[in-house]
Amino acid sequence: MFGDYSLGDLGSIFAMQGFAGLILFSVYVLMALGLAIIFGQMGVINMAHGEFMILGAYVTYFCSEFFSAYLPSLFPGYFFVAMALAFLASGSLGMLVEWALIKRLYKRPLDTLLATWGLSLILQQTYRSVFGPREVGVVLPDWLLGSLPVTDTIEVPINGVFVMCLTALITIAVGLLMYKARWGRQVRAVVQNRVMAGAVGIDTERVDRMTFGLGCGIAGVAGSAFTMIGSTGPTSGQLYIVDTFLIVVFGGAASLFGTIASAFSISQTQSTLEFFLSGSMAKVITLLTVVAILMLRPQGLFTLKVRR
Amino acid sequence: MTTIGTPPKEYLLAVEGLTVSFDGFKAVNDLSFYVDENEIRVIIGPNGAGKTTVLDLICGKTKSSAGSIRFREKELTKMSESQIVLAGVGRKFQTPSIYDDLTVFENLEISYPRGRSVLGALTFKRDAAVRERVAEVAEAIFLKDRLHDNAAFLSHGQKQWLEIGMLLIQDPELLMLDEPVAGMSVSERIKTAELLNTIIKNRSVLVIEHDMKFVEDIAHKVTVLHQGKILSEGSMEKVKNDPKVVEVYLGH
Amino acid sequence: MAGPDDQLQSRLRRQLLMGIAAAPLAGLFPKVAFADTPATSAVNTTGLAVTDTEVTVGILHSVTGTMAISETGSIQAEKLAISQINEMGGVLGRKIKFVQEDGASDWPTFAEKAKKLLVQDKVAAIMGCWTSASRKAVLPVIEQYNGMLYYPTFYEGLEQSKNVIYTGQEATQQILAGLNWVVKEKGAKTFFFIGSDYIWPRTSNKIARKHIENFMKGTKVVGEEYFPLGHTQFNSVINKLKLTKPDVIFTDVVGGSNVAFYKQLKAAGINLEKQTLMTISVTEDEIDGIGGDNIAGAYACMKYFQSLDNPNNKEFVAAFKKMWGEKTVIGDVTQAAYLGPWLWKMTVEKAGSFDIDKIAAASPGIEFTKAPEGYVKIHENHHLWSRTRVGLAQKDGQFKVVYESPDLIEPNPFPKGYQ
Amino acid sequence: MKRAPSFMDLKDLIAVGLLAIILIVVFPALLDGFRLNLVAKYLTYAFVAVGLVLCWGLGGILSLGQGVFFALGGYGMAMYLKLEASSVENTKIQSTPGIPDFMDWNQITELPYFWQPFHSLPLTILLIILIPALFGFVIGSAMFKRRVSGVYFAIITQALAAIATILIIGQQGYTGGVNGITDLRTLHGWDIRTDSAKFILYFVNAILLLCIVGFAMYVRDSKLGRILVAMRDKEDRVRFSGYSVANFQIFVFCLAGVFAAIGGAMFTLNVGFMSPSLVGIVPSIEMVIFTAVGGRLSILGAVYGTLAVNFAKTSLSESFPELWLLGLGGLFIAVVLVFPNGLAGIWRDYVQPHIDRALKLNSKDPTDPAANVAKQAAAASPAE
Repeated sequence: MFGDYSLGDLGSIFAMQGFAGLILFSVYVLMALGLAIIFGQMGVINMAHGEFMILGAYVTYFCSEFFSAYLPSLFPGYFFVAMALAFLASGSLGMLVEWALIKRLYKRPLDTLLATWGLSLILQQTYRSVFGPREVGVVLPDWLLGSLPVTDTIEVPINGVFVMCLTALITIAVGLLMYKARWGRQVRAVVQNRVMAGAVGIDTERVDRMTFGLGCGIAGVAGSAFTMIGSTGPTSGQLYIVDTFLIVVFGGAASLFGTIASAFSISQTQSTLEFFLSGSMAKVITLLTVVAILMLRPQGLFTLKVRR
Repeated sequence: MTTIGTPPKEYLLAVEGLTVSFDGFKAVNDLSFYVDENEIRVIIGPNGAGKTTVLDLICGKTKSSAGSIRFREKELTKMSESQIVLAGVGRKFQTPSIYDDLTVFENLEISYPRGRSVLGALTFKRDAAVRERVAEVAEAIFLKDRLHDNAAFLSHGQKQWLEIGMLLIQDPELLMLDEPVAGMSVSERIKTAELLNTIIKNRSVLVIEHDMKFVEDIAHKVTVLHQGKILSEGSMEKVKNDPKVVEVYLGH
Repeated sequence: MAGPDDQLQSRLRRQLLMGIAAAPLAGLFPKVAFADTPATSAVNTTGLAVTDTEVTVGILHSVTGTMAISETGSIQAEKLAISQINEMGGVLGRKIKFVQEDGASDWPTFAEKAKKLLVQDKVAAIMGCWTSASRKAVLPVIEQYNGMLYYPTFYEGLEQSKNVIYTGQEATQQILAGLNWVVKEKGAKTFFFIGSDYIWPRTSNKIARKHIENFMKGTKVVGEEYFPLGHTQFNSVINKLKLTKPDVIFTDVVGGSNVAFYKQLKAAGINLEKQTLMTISVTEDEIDGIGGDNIAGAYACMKYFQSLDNPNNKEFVAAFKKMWGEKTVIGDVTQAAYLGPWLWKMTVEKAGSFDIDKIAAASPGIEFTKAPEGYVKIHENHHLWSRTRVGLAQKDGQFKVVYESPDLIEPNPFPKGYQ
Repeated sequence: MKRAPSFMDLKDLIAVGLLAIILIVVFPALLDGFRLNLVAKYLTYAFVAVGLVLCWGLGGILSLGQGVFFALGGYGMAMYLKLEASSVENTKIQSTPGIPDFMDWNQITELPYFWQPFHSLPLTILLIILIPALFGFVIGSAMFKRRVSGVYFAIITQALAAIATILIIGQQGYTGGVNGITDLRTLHGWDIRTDSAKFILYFVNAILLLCIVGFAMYVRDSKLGRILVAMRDKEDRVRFSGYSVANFQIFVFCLAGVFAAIGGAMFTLNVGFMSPSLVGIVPSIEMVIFTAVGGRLSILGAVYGTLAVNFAKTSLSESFPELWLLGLGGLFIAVVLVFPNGLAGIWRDYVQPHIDRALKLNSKDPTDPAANVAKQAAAASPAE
């Protein structure tokens, strides 16, 4: 299939294809990060993760409407306000859900799956009743649109760069929080031995609530960022759930680094395959490969071999 | 096979050069020991010495990194857990491992050595032989009156007995017990010792135990483990007087 | 009001028949109305839900699930048409009552609900379905229980039924004129197809490909790509577009994927003012989600745009917005859905009966001069004769009509040479 | 009483008899043809739910991919019916007569090899059983031999459901795509679309379901059933009692898969078509919820749970389509939080005691499996 193209063309295509893969990688990491915290660290299967993302997207939509109506001069910067609000909205909802629902289910991981699936149905219908069944269009500030020409043929989409930077930032922040800060140690202590953690003076309920809220808040930011590249509607969240879970599981649930590595390998596979095959087949083959590898190596890519 | 020479005589269990590492940490390091027919061997050692890991390795729960475990000329390191059981190795866990949702009768029945394949289990009939054997064992483990209660309602000691009973019904040639009297009241402990004394007849037993009184009562030979290696081996008397042992273990 | 002339005609008829000027009062005088209203026993010989004053029809669309996004407009249009018809006195003197069922975006549910409407509610007609899959699920039920379905969506063709009136365009009607136009106006030589992965885009693209390869000179297809429904990552295919540099990107991506596709296209620096893109799947409804900024400059090829400049359409748009709010937009399918109740009313009146067999037989030749899209007429094959238009997407989310086929295009659901 | 915990003791017999009367006498007497056909559709889901009781309730293996098995059965039957409906006679307007219409639309000119066996009805029936069993065996062997369990198994099977949907929709030339396989007419020459055929099919369906329920009870009351429960509690203990845990898991997963496939085949016959909308993640999870509402440990509960949820769905969605999703979501949460043993648990805790008192029925007999299951449920309720 390359016969028709010049060498220069091919070079720039591979460059852009690599970049497309990087964008997909960032998107996957952003989607999976919140879940990696909730599922990987807390063991809760949050099937409503996509709905928390969409909440962030709706918050962004309202910010864009609000700023264009009342503060048009500040419109170029609204996206940052929107992301902060999205984090707060999804995070608070997450804490509420943890308090009302999840905290009763820590010993029954499979039941969290059913309960959060129910939650996702309720959220979807709520979005539909409140925001209407149609998709909403989020207007982006001009600086986020368009692309930076690198050479004549290579152009880099600005929103892609933005997503990549955002992902890097959030990943680093989460990494520091989980592995350097005192709070991260508390989270891990609670995960490993709830009773003991409580006995040494950690407020386990608070840690649980904050962790769940953090995971959901990151989902909200992801949803906010996704308004740049995807659609916002009541059922849009469902599109992400399978991919997200596979990324986290494939990476080895307990490891943030694993999640990133798995997002990288899956996104590169997918975007390379997409170039040679049809989109549908690329998706099927990617998913099948992931499932096949998980069957051979059920613990995922990165896990510590521990003494039981 | 990675055998290191041939042992001088036919042992029931021959462990040679056994090593396992978890992320570089060698929990068991080049360990060799031999267990005779009808021998009662007690493994002692401080916490973290690798005692439970040795049992895990023998029964197949943990896969070894190197070395061999031969049981009646069968290489256990290459067999699955259930094959190892069928070869005649039985194992009791440290914390009582029984089925809470089944009755005592059903707990024992599951260990009855018949109908262990899928089809066998599907067509298994609870005939007179089964009932008799279960009743017999239940009598031995002091649970005759509790046969039809759910195991969840048993006390801690009774759960330990039930698990021992499950092994008894399985009738293994090599029985491995991990701290059989841990967490028991004094009266339970006495009954347990009595129980063990009856069941260790006509088979080899490998026991992990901390209770020195108990060890002295039953051990033919004692192996002391320290940091995954054998520190000392021999009769209780010999081990007790080994200065190395005194230093790391008995000393405090 | 949609049809002042119709209204006038019917008023005149009533005045002639009854000598009463005030049509709305007709319902108050059952005896007098009887003169206008033929006996139920005469117009309903098969036990449909028709009384002396009422006739029941069904509305069957998805209110929940992923398709609710698309089907909402159709429901609104059908309700508007029904209320307008009722204001004019109904059908054969009977007010239309509707039973609404939710297909829930699930094809077996559509079949179940269609059966319920026909068997339990005995509806005289069903306005409904949107996706081909829901129609395929409903079709055997409609045929078995002899119902009448008015189906609004533009679709792939390859179907024809006595029990269905297809008020949207079949694929050849929609596509061919547009392709001819783009080749002539834009001098297009190379095409790249991008579609969602299911029957309508695949069949449409097949027809487009045959047309490009066999019926036009010097044109070819340089790429054809399909993505699962709901797919949101199009960067790879965008790279292929940059590599193959087609004269025309021809798309039939549906649903939420559209939003992702156009946003990513724009972000990748593909300027639709310079790069010709022709879509057969984006109506004003979809632009609502995509954002006018992101799609401005694209061409859409279909039979109706909200901006059509004719008196029928102006009244229709005004009435629609009055009923459903200023912010609502009207797309091709919404307009086609609006035609359903009207076509049924006229057919019933022509046949003088609600009986399905008589309606099916009377349908060919029914003309609707007051259609928002202009004149339409039912063909022997139960599809509509209609014009095809090309619209240029504007930043405000509307289309500017840049081309209109000079003649009505004959529906041809089983096109020879395109199979 | 030292009798073995027998399959079908008096209490079971009464309960199954009651279900049989409801299905075979009460429903046909009370419901019109349309509603009866709806019940038939619901009952096809009950096949899946009964399988899930064994697999998930007893064995602790939660599969979120039962839709795939449902599809294997449903599509198998649909392929046979479609071939029969696509005789050269019926399809002479196509460019290639004699193949299904959707193949013709996709420029396929020859029947694919994997469609060939579905010309024969006996072979079709055989394949409806064998293919899911084989598929379950392959998936099960790969996963259970490597000790994939719990949450991971659930997520992987869910991914399989997603893959199956994309594959079916993407390969529309061979599968009918998103439309599914529609316009099915006759079964071995017998028109399945008529009202009388639907009536007969209802009974075939109900009786088949009762047989499956009986077989499931047999499995539950056999030693295998107890091993499943034991495995759920203490997998290692079972392993060190000499059982190959993986083999039992594979068996019960395959069995649940075959049940689901039979349900799928009956779905196609009763509804008249098969569609990918029954394959994916959402229907697969819905089937789990039918089981959970009925009580995940109760075989009969699964049947009643399926019926109850679907009746609610149909009537609620007829009158308040918006409320339905809220109701369903609330139901999920309520079942998990408040009634972990579903309808069966409510029955056992609130209704059964009254009946027992009234009848002075002695349910204390410990070898009575019904009582055992009840007790297991009581003991197992909070823990997985």
